Amino acid sequence: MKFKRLLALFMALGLVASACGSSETDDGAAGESESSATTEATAEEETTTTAAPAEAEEPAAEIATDFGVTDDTIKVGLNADLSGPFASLVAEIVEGQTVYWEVVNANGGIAGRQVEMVVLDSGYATDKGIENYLTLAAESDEGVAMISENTGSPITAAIAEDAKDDDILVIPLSWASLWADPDIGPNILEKGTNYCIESMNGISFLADLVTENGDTPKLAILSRPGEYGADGFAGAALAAELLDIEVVYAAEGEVAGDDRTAVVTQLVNSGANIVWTTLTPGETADIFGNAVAQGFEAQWSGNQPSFNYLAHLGGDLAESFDQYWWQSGYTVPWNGNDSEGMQDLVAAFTELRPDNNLSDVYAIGWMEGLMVQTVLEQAAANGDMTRAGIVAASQEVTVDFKGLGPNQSWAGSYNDSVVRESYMFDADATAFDIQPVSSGTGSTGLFIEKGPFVSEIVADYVFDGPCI
Amino acid sequence: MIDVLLLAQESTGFFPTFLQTLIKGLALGSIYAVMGIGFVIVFKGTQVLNFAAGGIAMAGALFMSILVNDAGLPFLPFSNPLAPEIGTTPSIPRWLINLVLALIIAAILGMVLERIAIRPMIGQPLFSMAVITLGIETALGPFNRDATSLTARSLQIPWGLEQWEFLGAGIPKSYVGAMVAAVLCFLSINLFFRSRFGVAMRAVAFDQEAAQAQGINVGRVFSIAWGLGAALVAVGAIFYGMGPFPPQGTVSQEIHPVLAFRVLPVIILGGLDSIPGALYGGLLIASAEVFAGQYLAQWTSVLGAGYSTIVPYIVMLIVLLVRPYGLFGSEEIRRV
Amino acid sequence: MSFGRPHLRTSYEQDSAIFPTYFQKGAAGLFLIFIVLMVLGNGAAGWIPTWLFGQTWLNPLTLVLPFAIAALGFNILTGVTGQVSLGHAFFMGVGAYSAVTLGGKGDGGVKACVPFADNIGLLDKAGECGLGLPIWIWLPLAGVFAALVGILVSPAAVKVRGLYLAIVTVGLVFIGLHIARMLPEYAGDYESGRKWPKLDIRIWKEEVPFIDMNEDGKWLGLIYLTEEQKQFFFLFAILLVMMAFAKNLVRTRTGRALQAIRDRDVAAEVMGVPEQHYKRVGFAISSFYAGIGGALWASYQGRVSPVDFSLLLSVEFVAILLIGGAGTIAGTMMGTLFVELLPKAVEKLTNWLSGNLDSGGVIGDLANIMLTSGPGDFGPVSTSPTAPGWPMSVFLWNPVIYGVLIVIFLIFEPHGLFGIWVKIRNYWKGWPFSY
Amino acid sequence: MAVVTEKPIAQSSGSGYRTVAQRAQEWATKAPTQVAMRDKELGVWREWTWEKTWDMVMEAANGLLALGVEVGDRVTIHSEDRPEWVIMDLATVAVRGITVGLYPTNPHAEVEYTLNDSGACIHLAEDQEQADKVLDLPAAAYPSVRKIIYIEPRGIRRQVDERLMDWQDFLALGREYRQANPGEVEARMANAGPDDVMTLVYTSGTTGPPKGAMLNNANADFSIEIIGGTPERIRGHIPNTKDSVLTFLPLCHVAERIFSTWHMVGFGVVLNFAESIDTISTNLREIQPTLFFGVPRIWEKMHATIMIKGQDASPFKRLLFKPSMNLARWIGHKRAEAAGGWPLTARLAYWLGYVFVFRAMRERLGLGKTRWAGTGAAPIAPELLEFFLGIGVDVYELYGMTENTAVATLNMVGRNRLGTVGEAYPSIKESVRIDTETGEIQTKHPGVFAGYWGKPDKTAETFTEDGWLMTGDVGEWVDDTHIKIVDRIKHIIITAGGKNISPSEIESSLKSSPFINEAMVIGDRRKYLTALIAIELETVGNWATRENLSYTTYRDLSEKPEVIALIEAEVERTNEKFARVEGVKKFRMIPKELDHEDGELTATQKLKRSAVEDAFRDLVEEMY
Repeated sequence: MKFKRLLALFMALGLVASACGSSETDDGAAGESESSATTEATAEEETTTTAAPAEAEEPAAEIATDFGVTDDTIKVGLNADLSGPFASLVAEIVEGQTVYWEVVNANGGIAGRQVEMVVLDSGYATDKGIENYLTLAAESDEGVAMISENTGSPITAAIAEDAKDDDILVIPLSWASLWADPDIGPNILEKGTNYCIESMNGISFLADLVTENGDTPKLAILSRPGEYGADGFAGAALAAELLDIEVVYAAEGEVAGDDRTAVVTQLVNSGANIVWTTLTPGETADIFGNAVAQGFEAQWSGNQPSFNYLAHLGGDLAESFDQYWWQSGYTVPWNGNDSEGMQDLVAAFTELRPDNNLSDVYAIGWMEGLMVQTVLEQAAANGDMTRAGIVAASQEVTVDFKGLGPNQSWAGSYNDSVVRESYMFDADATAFDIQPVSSGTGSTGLFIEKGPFVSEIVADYVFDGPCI
Repeated sequence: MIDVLLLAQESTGFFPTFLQTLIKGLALGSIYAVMGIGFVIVFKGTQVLNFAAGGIAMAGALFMSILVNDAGLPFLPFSNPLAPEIGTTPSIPRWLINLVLALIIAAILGMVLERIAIRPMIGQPLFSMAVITLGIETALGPFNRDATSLTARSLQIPWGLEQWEFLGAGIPKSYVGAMVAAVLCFLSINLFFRSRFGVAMRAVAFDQEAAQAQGINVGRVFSIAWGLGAALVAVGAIFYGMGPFPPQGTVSQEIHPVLAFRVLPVIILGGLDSIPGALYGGLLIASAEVFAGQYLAQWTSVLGAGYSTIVPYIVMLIVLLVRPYGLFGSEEIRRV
Repeated sequence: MSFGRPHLRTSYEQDSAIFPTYFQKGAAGLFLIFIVLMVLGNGAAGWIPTWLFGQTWLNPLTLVLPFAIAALGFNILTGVTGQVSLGHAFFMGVGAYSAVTLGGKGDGGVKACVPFADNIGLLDKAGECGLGLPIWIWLPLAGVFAALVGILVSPAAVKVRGLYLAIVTVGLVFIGLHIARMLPEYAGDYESGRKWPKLDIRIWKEEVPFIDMNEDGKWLGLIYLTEEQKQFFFLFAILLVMMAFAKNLVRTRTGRALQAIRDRDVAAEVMGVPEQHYKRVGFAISSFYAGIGGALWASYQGRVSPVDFSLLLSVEFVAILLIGGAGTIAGTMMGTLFVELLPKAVEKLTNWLSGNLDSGGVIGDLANIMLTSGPGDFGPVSTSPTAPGWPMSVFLWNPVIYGVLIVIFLIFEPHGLFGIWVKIRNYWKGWPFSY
Repeated sequence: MAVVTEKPIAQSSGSGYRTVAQRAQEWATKAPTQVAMRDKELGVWREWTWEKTWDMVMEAANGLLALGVEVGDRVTIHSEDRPEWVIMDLATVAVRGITVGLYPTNPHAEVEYTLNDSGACIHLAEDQEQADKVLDLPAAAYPSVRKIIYIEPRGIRRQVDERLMDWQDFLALGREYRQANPGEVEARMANAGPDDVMTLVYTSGTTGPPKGAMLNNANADFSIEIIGGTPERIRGHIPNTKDSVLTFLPLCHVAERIFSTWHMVGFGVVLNFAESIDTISTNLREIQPTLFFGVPRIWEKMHATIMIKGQDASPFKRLLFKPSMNLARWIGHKRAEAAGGWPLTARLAYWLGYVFVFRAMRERLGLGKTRWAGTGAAPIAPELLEFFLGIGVDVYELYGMTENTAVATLNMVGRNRLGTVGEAYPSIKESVRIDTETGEIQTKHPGVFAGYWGKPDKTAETFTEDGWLMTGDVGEWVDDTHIKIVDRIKHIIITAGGKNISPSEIESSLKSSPFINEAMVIGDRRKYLTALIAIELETVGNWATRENLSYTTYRDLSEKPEVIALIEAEVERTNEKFARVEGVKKFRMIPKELDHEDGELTATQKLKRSAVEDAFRDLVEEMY
């Protein structure tokens, strides 16, 4: 347990000069361009460079544009929670995307244009988020070409209709299956495996585990109120039905408030041997900790946001988590495999953010960058980088995440394009060791146990809309 | 009600469950009471309802976490010689010494805030002062959040999640710790009120001007009230960070900032100016909350998820309907 | 006769006129013209500088309006009657959910509208409850329902006093959140909420609204307005009506009774003002305003979630009142503008500072001192939005600055913005003396 | 002997005699909806139209008839200025009675004296306090008083005395009587003759007991026409219905009667009653009167207020204040040299000052709309007038006395000589002379009174053998047109060195200091001049606060060495203006606030020199 980098206020473990959200990308990129033109960086960006040089020499005027795209820049907006409850998580995701664009810009950008991030903070408040959206989507110089990250389902749901009207592409930072709703439109670009499918895969995995041990799986599902909880719960319930598992305790949306005695009591009394959670890390820790303290033994897992390696593997419960917890997810942990994508990511951070601590969620931001780049390049190739053109382009591409996660496309029906793969990770408390990126050592304590895999029930299931 | 109790009995046995629930209620009540006393002292001393208690409490817990985790102290050019070695869990005495240090730092924070933001407001209406504390709370929030954002801040509890077995019930050491802390706090506050400062504070609470005329340094009383208040809410926050309490041994971004709001019904029930009231109110509210959580769990679908969280408020409303100044609060004499 | 003799009052009507002096009449008129020009200048008419009133300000400004309405109600309860409540968010919520139930679109049919039916196992239902009624029904009823709930809880509220009341009403907010969680058929999803009816005026449930508020175009065939401008004017008109009501209230018997209770409740009672009755009235009126404000806020936003009606929202109103100055309409308006726009302004300021990091000069130097762009730079503000730890990012500093400004404000001007205005006014009133 | 020989004259009027009541009646017919008076009732100025006013006058007059008031019966009024005062006054005149006004500050003894001296049959008391002054003595002490009417019922228990009657009951009685006997009052009014005594004005009597000066209808008519109708007096035009005045000086004083009641009935000027003596400045601001008459004390007070407030103002305002005060003095000086006209330089400077300070200051003082301001009844320091000229308030000094219905001399627009009391009225140029031997000013015109009530001997003493009224004031001609008052004959000090010195000049100069409330110069038959000085509590107190001096009582403050030093500086400043023999060598502080009730001041706040000298004899002796 290393806490070196915490509130060490004047040790000034500052960060490498980074672009200021709204206006300084050029300076930042210029500063970095020489140093980052290292062999690894250029070599890895093969896909980028093949398309880019050709575009770069041509006069940009041939590409139709409306807002957020000029002859030399493309503005990409982020409506992120940087001061609210998810600030720490989202800040690292934004960091991932920032570094991604630094690399891309150093290599000539997209279609000869530098990518400029416009980051606005929503604090996870709906009203603020809507206001930010209106700023980003403004049909003026202030507007952006697309929104590469929109934190949270509530805010995404709130802006979905406007976004459809404005015909602007939005990548939500939310894995609810809500975005499959045809009412919401194709411009809300679902990313990664949704909670519903994740639950189904995860419960299949846990059920197999219990069955291997010779027990009959008895499932307890814990979810919090809200569409995140509902989506995860829907998947879990679906899995139980398809796998014919007995649900001994279903706390649908019952994990609410600060006192979880009731849930723990019922969970412990239910006699479940599989627990699936769709909770926040704090709720997970409380319920898990209290249940374990009362001698409750089961195989636990839950949707990705239920677990936070920092809180769970860095706290007093680390050993219990090591023992009972399997973590589900759809991106590869830091240095979790040796795929091309992971090598790019690690190399870029080692180069550009050597003092940052390693983190699993950089990959999410990095993947957002990959998505945006793929879509924008397609749009550029189509000669239409208007907002509508970008939305159209998004339907034509397949994004190659280069091993960071399952690849994705949005063509065809929802059932065709939905991502069905997910991972299961083993939590290892002893390996948990957060180090600066530059050290080259350390681990988040999560290791791929299985995956990417598609459980049978998911593979066969026909998804024709949101699970809820 | 009867079949609910029977249901509970069926699984783990009635008595151990009851005992466990009771102990949990007492432990939570201890924490509520300690924080409640923190509110009451500030209110008695300065007539301010301290809405910044949440921020101060969390800052106190963070100080503790910094002391027991990091050798270096923020803003200070020397390191903490008493810090446990990095990566090890401290011994109990060493942890306690660090606890005292953390409380002193929290008290200093309270005093500084009082000097900067409260002292200039003497004589202003109650609610202006309350909003000042809300402003402080708003301003403290981001610091707390930022400090916990990189990683969960462990409190390095020496006894971790250990528990004693007693009559078939598991009794976590943290619960006992919280109760001991509450008793110690209550005793020392009582002693304090018998000391000269304590008498001075009571005089100031009674009539600021008269106290000043008697040569009491009202400013110092204000300062001490805030120092004590800050230290007390920090004690509550640190002990609430432990073991089977929800933060599970950490300073939690999710839980700690709102902890202080949960104490509001306690002080209202006990009466804003009554220290024994805070104690009894804390125990009563916490027991109501914990017992409702335990024994009404079967009826969650009727009562709604998370019903136990609002039990304190409902208890508070009912009590206030009967006694508008709480159970122990002194009734304000209204003059024309 | 009285011209040029502003202090010569020959009747009480002059004394309690809404705008007692020519100056105030003129100022109010100018303010109205200013608002209209300002909003019209937002793009449509090119001759008003857009840098002053660009699009970025119109939305926040519109958002202020529902808050201003709710703040008027809070002022009636707290500023006029002297009852400090932290439950205003709860009543806003009641109004908002009344609005969405009456005016929203429901997919659960009538069955979904039976409250608590599935909690007690009576009905198994799904979907949301919404009757799709037009605004002229749901808007007033949102206020009425909130007022009814206010009357319902008033037995507890009128008994307690001062800080006790404040905390009791805190309980109301938490209980309200719990109920919202229990009633998703009304409240929608706990986190992402549900869709509110749009601000269109329909005569009944017809397709094409009578007056459209969500399309750019000519309004009533008269003047070309954008969607945002239409919404602004619509809300502004409602605000004006509500302001007139509030202003009138303090001039009535009820208003005087409420003020008497504020100034000395016991004295008021001795003088024959039934204290509990009028406190209840104050509570109901305030809740009515909160209900209207909440309904409009949610409808303007299009979607809110129950958690938006949290204690923080209530606290905002206390800040509004104290910063604006309690007891006056003008103060309430100033407070609302200040509190609601301050975060935006702080944000603009920090943005502007970071934009000037390399510009040199005094501003550049200031930015250099304040901002940290890399290691070895000791500014407290990190230019990277994404850097946790010290230095903190701009986004984390914003609430700090906001909180500190509130503290500084109250320390230096305990009577709020209105107090500053009074000071300025008295400075000129007393000219060339000071008293 | 006692009767002025030449009458009737009133060339200027030409409309024959009209009593004040008849004039009021004319207004009621001519302009019934016109506002006649305003008084402040529960924070709001209540307007009395002429119709309403006259109606009430008629009710009161009928009431008086019902109470058996005969021609020539005296009705006493003991009240602060308020509409009822005017109504009772007019009603009394209407029934050919005689109004006798009492100062509200009159103590018991003076009330007793006045009531019995005049033989009042009806007494109007404002409230319990005033009524008690009568009721405290047995009924036998007031043999003539038949009814005591009170206006404010609060605190009065009717059963105490059967003479008591409520004002409302009185009016009701009048209404009843009017119904029963319509036209009786009108008949009485028609019979009114010029020789009818309409009012007794009791002189304040700095020496000896007060004497009731009889003014008859002819006097009043003359005074109204001469003072009000002199176009040279007021810039613009003579008073009219657009003018308003604030009534706050006691109405029983002849000056206030002329400038308010008689201006009201004569010209339709709107009368505004100040709420009380403490609210004058507020009321002034509200009313912004166009005509304003104040005794020197008022102007001194206003000047002091300006100075204090100016010094108390915030820094920036102070920065502006000081130069503008200097500017005002400079303009005032320039204008004084130009006899009150506007030299170009002064006009330009005034515009500058007007924009920044003067306009606001005048409005704050309530003089924003004033087109004529007057002072009289006592000496005033020319510096003060200069200052007010400087801020654009033209204050004209007038001279007159009760015995000549206040008609003697006046300063006129464009011919304003500061330090003089002006010239004779243009229409009656020959009415004023200065006795070459004694230097006494004497007047002779139809305004001269009919004599003292019940004191034919005293009356005789007041007239010269050729029928001129002796004013008792020593005056001298300035430029053969203007008259400068030296002093009261009786006050002239002849020092041990045989030098004649007029103390009032020195006193008024002393009193022009904002810190000095009252000053009395002593030195008759002494080696040198000394003075007793009373400080102005408000200004000195304010000064002390700013100097961080703490004090408890008036006496404590007076005796502070710092305060004495402050006053000494003021005395020095005065001494510089006078010849050496006229310098005040020593002074002592009067340790108490002078008071009417203690007999040190007259009801008009004039110093009773003998009483003061007696009271502080030891202080005086100390100085010699």
